[in-house]
Amino acid sequence: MLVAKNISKRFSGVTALNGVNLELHPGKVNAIIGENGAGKSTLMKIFSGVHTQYDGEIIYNGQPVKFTSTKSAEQAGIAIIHQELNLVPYLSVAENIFLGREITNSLGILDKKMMKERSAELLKQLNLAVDPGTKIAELKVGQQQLVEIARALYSNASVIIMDEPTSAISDKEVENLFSIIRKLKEEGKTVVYISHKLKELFAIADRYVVLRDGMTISSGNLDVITSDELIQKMTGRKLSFEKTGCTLKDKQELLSVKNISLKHPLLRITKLLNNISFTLSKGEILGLYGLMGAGRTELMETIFGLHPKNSSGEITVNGKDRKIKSPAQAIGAGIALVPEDRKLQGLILSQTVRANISIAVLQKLQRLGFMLNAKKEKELTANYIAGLAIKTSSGNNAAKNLSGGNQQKIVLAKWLATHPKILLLDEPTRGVDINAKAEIYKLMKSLAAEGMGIMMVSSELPEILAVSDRVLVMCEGELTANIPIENATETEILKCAIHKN
Amino acid sequence: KNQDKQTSNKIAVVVSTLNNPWFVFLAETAAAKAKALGYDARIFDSQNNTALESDHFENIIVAGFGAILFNPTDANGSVANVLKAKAAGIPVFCMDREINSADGATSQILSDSYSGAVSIGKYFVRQLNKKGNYVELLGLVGDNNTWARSKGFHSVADNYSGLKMVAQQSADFDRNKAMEVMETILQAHPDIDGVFCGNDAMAMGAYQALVSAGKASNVKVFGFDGAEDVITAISENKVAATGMQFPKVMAETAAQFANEYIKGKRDFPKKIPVAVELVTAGNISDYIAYGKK
Amino acid sequence: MLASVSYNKNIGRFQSVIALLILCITLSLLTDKFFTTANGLNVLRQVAVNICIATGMTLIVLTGGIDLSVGSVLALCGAITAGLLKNGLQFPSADLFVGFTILGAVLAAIIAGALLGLFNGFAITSFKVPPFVATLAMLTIARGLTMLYTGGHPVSNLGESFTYIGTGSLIGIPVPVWIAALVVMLAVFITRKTRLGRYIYAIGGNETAAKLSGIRINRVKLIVYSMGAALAALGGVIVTSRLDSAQPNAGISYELDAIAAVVIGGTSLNGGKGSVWGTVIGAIIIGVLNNGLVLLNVSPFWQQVVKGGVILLAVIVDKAGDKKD
Amino acid sequence: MLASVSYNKNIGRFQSVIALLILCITLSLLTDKFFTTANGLNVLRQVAVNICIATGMTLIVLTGGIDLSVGSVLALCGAITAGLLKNGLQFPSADLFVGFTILGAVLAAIIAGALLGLFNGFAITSFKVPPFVATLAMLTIARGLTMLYTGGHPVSNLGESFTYIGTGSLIGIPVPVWIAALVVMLAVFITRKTRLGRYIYAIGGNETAAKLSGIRINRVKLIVYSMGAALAALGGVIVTSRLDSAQPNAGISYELDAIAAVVIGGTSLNGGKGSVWGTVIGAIIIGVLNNGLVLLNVSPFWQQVVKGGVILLAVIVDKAGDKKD
Ligand SMILES: Nc1ncnc2c1ncn2[C@@H]1O[C@H](COP(=O)(O)OP(=O)(O)OP(=O)(O)O)[C@@H](O)[C@H]1O
Ligand SMILES: Nc1ncnc2c1ncn2[C@@H]1O[C@H](COP(=O)(O)OP(=O)(O)OP(=O)(O)O)[C@@H](O)[C@H]1O
Ligand SMILES: [Mg+2]
Ligand SMILES: [Mg+2]
Repeated sequence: MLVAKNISKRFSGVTALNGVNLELHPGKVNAIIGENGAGKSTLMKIFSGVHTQYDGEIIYNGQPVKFTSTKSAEQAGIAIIHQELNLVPYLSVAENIFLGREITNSLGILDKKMMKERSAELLKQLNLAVDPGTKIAELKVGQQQLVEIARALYSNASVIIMDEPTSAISDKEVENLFSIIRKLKEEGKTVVYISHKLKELFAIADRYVVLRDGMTISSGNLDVITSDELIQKMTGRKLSFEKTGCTLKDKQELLSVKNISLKHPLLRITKLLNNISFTLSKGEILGLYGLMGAGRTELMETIFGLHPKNSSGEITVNGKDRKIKSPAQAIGAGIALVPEDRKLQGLILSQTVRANISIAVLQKLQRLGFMLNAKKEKELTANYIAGLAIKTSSGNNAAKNLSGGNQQKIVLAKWLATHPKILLLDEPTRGVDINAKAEIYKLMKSLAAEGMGIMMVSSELPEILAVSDRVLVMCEGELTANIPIENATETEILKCAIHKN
Repeated sequence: KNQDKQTSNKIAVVVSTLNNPWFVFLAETAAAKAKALGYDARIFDSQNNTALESDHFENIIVAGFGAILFNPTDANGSVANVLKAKAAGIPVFCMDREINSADGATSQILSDSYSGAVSIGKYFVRQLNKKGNYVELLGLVGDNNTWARSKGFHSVADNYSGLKMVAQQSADFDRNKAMEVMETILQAHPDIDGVFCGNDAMAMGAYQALVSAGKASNVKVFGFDGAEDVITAISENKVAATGMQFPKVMAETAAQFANEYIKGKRDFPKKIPVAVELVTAGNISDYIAYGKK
Repeated sequence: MLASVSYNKNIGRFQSVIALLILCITLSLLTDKFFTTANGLNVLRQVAVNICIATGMTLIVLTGGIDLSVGSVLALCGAITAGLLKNGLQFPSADLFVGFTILGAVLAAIIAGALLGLFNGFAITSFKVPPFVATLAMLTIARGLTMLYTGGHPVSNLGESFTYIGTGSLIGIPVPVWIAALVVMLAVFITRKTRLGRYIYAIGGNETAAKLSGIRINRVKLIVYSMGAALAALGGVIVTSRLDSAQPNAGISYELDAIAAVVIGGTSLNGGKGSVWGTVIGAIIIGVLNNGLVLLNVSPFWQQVVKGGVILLAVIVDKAGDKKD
Repeated sequence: MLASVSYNKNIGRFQSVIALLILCITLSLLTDKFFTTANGLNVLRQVAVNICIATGMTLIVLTGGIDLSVGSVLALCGAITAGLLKNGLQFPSADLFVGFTILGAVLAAIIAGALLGLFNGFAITSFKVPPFVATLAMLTIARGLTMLYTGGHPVSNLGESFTYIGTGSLIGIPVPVWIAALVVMLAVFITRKTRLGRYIYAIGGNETAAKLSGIRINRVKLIVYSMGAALAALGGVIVTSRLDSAQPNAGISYELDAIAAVVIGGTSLNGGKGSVWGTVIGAIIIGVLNNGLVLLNVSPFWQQVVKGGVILLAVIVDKAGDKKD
């Protein structure tokens, strides 16, 4: 049993944890839930020896322990899957799984064959169909997250912490993960599970602990609590989001995409996208579903002008033919893209929240046509920080200091600031808490109401069904369905998403 | 046979550095003379790096040159290279700087930096009337000419208790560095009477520092080499004196010797010292840059 | 963290200032010649060139790049100014001769510099050559061109009025110092008050994110490398004018001094973090150090050892400031 | 992408090999002196030292670091070997004299090198000094120490048997080439077959991830910087032995050649990507270039221009391989 006795943790400026108490039971799946910035990850980083300066006490199997490094925590049998991916891009999948605990033969020489085999097994368990020799850099976020999971599974630890392990993977992979978690449970291991997807929690977790503003609000068994009560505890208030069906009446075409194809960067023959055509109307919210690796991100990126060399096809905006060969041109055409990976593509982590929000609209914040207007910038960013409830000590705080979910909101803010006609969202609510999710949905609705055309990639069916006016489904780089929301059902959508072979 | 024919027509000029006009002049004169004598002459820049120099020698041997007109980077460090060439049957004629090897080079036409500095030292003492504060600007501290000149100068100057060296700094033979170092020295010692510089570039730099400090008229500057700017400066009474070396003479003699060697002559004087002459306002009219009128 | 927050403040990272103060106080205690107006101006005059170069270098380093060619560019452009002033442009074929005014020659040199920088920029943006190699190649090329242009001989005696740029004074302050001050002001303005400045930081911070935000990465880089080289050219003009002579071997290893100033000033070589002010402090630290060592008449043998040691200390003091957990 | 895939393959990135081949073929067509055994060995002998240094540099660069001090370390350790061989260690106070065998002197020099590297490592890991500055400081310090130790004068006439290291041959192949080959083999083994190697790549690829995986970052860095300097020291021994003389200003700007070899070989200066083999190719490209320019009788001034241009081309050919949007 792993127990935290009023743990507190301050960072320059913020108090992340403020006297947290909780117990994590072996043989159970313990869910830690709370809004963005509640302190979940910080607490886990303390359990796993990442943060070594903190107040309070950790008691592990009856013994007070103080981990001095991640190694010491690992040796004590605590493994963690970090919320933010922590893999080495240029090393292979196998090399990453065994990083820091390589298998060597008697002479101290790396036993690559053995490590490849072991990795292959792990990947098989997770149904991840990539060769263990593939470089991480060539995998997509979802695939990378599965590698992270494999890492944690390999160190047969007795406590396994999973900080939003499913944020980047789709239902199919989630199911595999759950069956693995159940196995771990049977083996009597302590599983800590952090997620903003209540559906998952109720499906897999036994106990729950609610954190709010760095404090323990309550804990108990999940089977005796309803999701509404849980949300109430997390947010401190009631909150509801009712599914509104297709709202828009007159369809006025905004974006039209004809026969978009995309060659693989290296294997020129294989196509990542194959003759995709669809249209997006003013005020419409288009949901784009697909299993991991279906090509959704590529589609978004291609529309946004990120693959000028390898792509073909026409894009018309407001009936005008648009040659989009770079993001700059895309933005010029009124298109915005909230990318899939906030850390690598969305944020300049070392810079302030303010600089990140304003970066795409600086030309609108100038005096005399060449001087930046600091005041305007402050106002603009302040609006979005308030509007999206971004949890930060101030606009001057470095983006890297914000919690995962809040970072996502910054990226969103950056693009909303450009007042795009067309908003492309790739997994926009990844790692965002339900409260913020609801806010984002509301926001999307109101933006749509103002005539913006929105296209949202999501791996969460409920989300797709909740906000879309129309659902596109992709599978292996092809568009397999285009369903009006009225007759969209989970089974129908999944059927089109599953690989033919 | 045919091999020999074509090789005997190529002469290599290996010079310690081309980052200093004096050596550029030495190398170009040697090459020019060789060309004049009907050879295909090539210049190699050792960039003050003995290792690079030995690369050059190896390449020269492979490329089959007929003779090497050589300005060594270092008296000892270059010996190995010369012996290598000798072993390959290529004659080496040293210019300006010697190598410490009795039989390595076929002949050495040498500029005697030491005694040149001695005579500058003597003139220096006279000009300062045996008393006063002076500054010495050294060349690259890792360069043997730097020390030959410094030692030669001090062998004289140090005998006069009235002469006090208030600062000894290195300016790497560089005009800009010399100016900046001098500017700073003047902050600490506004009251100096003379500056001895290891070469003319530094002398010009020092002089310019003195000008901007308004001290040019009461501080005497001494250089070494006989470079164009200093010859002009002496005739304008800006610089007191320099040690005139004769790169032209040395280069052309070396080229001439090489020609004779290839033509079959074998006995050459092991060493031909080329005296360094003191150039002052008094005799400036006899001199031009790098030589006599 | 602390640092990254204070970057946008007036004097970059205050630790570098502390390092500088410690250095100055120590020297003042060791010699009474150090803390005088005359010597102060002397130091400033001597760092002016490095400040010009290092300022341009800062912009480049902020984008995550580097420019090793500044020293050679300085030499080449210095030679060009001198050459144009002395011999103008001759076209024997058309027996045409174009003379140059001082301003003309200076502008020509600076434009030449900008073009060399543009060349660096093209290699880096269009051909994806790593900045280190592209500018290393330019280091060699520009030096070679200098030698070819001057034949390895200095170009001297460029005339009273030209030497004013390097040796003159305005209301008691040396002209090079005025020039450096202007350059710094301009760079500070660009980095803190303009879009270009923001883009420079953004590119250094996360190039992908910057690209996705619609920033024209290549254009920004081209501008930055051109500016860097143009400022090196300006440095070349100053050096040439100070010596009343263009030295073919001028500026050798200046890139190290410039980069040292940038890094001592707290700018990260990974880009995205740092400030022009920091660089100015860094350059002054180096200048004061050189000055002090000579004032104390430290033997040339010991100087290098001491210099290295002090630079190390300066940076350690400097780092001591940014605490992290 | 493509590149990153082929990194673990035998010859790093094959594009560098292509660049080298193109270069060699061109030269063979231009002069019959190039493609001969004699000249081949000649080139190899000449690149041996740079290969030693660049190999160490590769390990350092792979961790995301850099070492500018190799040139000075080479000079200092060369001087130490020579000094110990010639004068041994004297302790006048205790009028004690310790003589050194060749092996002893060489080992002493290499150990001295390792210690200098360790010093770099400490500044970088314990005091968080950026590698660029830490090693820049060492560049100056080590040079100064060399001057102090030699008094600015070369140490020469070290004896027949010592010069064998630099000038001798084993079964027709020069000893320096053998040494370089051993060094390369060792480095390849480390990078591809050992934990240390894995960690070097990991740290360069993503230091945080490496740290979270429990890798002792600092220890790895200390090892790598020590190895780098030790190899520079080895280079110093070879150079000294080859000239039968230790030159106080040996190795100046060698760091640039070494880094150029590393980058031309396709190793990224951001760390994490690259290979020792690539570096070897890179070093040979530079060597062949220097050799070819001389064989072709290119004038020294033009040589610099051409050399710069060709290096640029080599890297462009090299990059052409990794195509991306
Ligand atoms: N390194 C850091 N420096 C400064 N503040 C930090 C740092 N890490 C976290 N914080 C702050 O601590 C608080 C808790 O962050 P944490 O990441 O634990 O939240 P979380 O519960 O994981 O949120 P999410 O669900 O979005 O991941 C936040 O306010 C965050 O801004
Ligand atoms: N740079 C790359 N190199 C190799 N394969 C790639 C690369 N980028 C994408 N792919 C492959 O292209 C296919 C489409 O990937 P993409 O990420 O667009 O799908 P997705 O539906 O967005 O999945 P996810 O939900 O993970 O974003 C996947 O098989 C992916 O592995
Ligand atoms: Mg979190
Ligand atoms: Mg995707």
